[in-house]
Amino acid sequence: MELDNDVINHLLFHKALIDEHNDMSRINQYLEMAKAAATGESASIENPFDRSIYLAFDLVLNQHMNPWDIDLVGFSTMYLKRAKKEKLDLLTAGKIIYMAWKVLRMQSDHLVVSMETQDLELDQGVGWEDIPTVPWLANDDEYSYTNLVMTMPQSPLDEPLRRESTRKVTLIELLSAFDEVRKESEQYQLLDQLRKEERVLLRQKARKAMRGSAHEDHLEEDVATVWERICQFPKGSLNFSDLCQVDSVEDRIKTFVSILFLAYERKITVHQRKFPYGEIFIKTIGYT
Amino acid sequence: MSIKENRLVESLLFSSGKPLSIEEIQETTGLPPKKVNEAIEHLMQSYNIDRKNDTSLEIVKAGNKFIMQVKKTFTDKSMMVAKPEIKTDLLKTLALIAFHQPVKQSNLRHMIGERIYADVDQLVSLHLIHSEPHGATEMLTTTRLFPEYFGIDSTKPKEIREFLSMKVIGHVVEEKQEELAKKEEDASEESDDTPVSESHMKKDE
Amino acid sequence: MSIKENRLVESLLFSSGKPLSIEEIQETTGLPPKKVNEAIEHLMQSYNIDRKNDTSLEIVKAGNKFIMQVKKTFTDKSMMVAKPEIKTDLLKTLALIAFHQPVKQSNLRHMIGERIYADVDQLVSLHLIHSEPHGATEMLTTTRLFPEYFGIDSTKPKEIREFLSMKVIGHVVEEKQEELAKKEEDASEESDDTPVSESHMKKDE
Repeated sequence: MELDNDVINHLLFHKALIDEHNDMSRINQYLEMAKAAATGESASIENPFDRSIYLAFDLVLNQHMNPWDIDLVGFSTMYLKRAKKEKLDLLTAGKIIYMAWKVLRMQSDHLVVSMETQDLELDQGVGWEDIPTVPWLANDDEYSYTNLVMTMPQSPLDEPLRRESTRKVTLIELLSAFDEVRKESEQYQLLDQLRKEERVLLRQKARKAMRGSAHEDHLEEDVATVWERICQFPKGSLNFSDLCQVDSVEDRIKTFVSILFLAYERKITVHQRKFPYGEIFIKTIGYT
Repeated sequence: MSIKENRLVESLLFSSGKPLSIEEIQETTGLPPKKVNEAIEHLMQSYNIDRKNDTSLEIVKAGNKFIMQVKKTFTDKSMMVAKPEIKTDLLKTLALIAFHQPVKQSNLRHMIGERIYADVDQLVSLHLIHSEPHGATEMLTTTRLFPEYFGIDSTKPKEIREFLSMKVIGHVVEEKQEELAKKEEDASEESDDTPVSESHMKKDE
Repeated sequence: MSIKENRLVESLLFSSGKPLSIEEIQETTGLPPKKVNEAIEHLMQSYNIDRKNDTSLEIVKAGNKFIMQVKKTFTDKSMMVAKPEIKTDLLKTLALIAFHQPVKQSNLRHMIGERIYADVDQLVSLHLIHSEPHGATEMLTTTRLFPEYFGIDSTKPKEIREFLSMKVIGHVVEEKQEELAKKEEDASEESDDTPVSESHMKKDE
């Protein structure tokens, strides 16, 4: 078998580009492997990992692929088939493909191109702030990754299956819990007392301010109704729009004022990520 | 081949963490009962006999169910790494109920706030407390399971209460003593006075 | 003898249900760190290599910790007894954050749209990412829990990135293989070459 000079040239080209020591030695290894593949020294390669590398390059050579223009998917598929025949495990095979991808910087053109068109349609209103300030889109690897993740049906992250293990609580744990809760309860009652006093003051002020208005009688009722609605959400975490009839201005105002009161009474926390028209998120205190 | 089935049943016994019946295994795996039985037999042979000395795990029959567990020799140490089945916050509420029982839910709300409602629901479903309607609120007491669970040698509320307060005080004193000992070590000139723990104890009674 | 130590560490990894650090194992067992390390090495060799085909369990390094879990091949079926917690779309958002980190929330909004806000809230409450104010937007990074949760053998962003790229490539290749296998099946005149999907299945046994 003739050593394909293109392969060597290609590796050398990238060797010059890469400055990290790690990658450097890796490329050197590949060069050795490529030479081994060309001279048919495969028998001497026993380490399965090295052998996989050998096979990878063997394949490039035998299929007369142009290393400057490799079809990543085609290459990977062929390689995997070969690896299976040679009984290499998939994990090693996966590693090789990944390295080949990195080292050879294969351009998976059809993958990138098909996604490029989608990305353009993503946002219609493009403003100055949309021009990326970080070069995260400029790099091919990052670009392909982002697009691949978004278009593939699964996620690259899988939740591993672990043991549902719990044990009985010990008496000591019960006792320290008791110890803690007594302290907490004292603090809670103190705070609650302060809150009540403040609430009375606030109410007096509010009455004065709203004397004569129709809201006066209903405010407490409204707050109670909204609190009831909030309590119906099981996890204690919900959005403002879940809570009221969005198309009714009156209900929107009523709900909004009520959640401000409830937040003041520390029954809930309220936050908004996008001001001023974004969704308002509500969390009840004491759940979780 | 049945190898794959053995592995599947093994992964189920491992992940479930609680005993599983043949039916449950069958339902989840879609394997016929005969295959499930064979797999369990194989696994028991492998874990409990063939590899007896090479593993700290065993598969045992508990009633009509099967469970993968740590052998008794190793349980002492391994037990504490698992998380307790009752979360700390819930345990706190339980301790409070046990101490004040019989206690109105509304009173507990004043002590620890709104979270009491969710906590009571959970404790009832764990069979650790009873909740009986009492006017507009609920009256809460611990069940028979409670003393059993914690190895407390009494079912009487009054004795449980005494037990808790005595133990907690002991606990607090111990902690404070440790703290003190440390302080004394750090600053060797410090002397006898132990004001904190004492006043703390009195307040709790 | 070290056999007993191996068994002890094994029982701990089995019981814990969450990844354990060398320090935690050491504290619980009282073994010196060197022994703990040796035991883990031995167990990983035994589970993941020597008995690879005789067990559905594996021991993996997750972040700086270790855990026993079900091998990926068997999770799909056993998943039914222990439900997955995070929806695919949320996992994808997390996969993007983990890859691009540190990344501005506003940049992610360009990638996946408005749903990023709700996703970030959820991921923060699952303790899988940090979100820090950064000018008018938020800067997102993964937490220490992230590699532990997913059993990724690194806490370094660069290595996490490599891990994710590998996974994505793996998926693409798998897909292509399936396509290929289908084509081969369709054109049934083809003779000796074992279709890829079949050999794939065999591997798992």
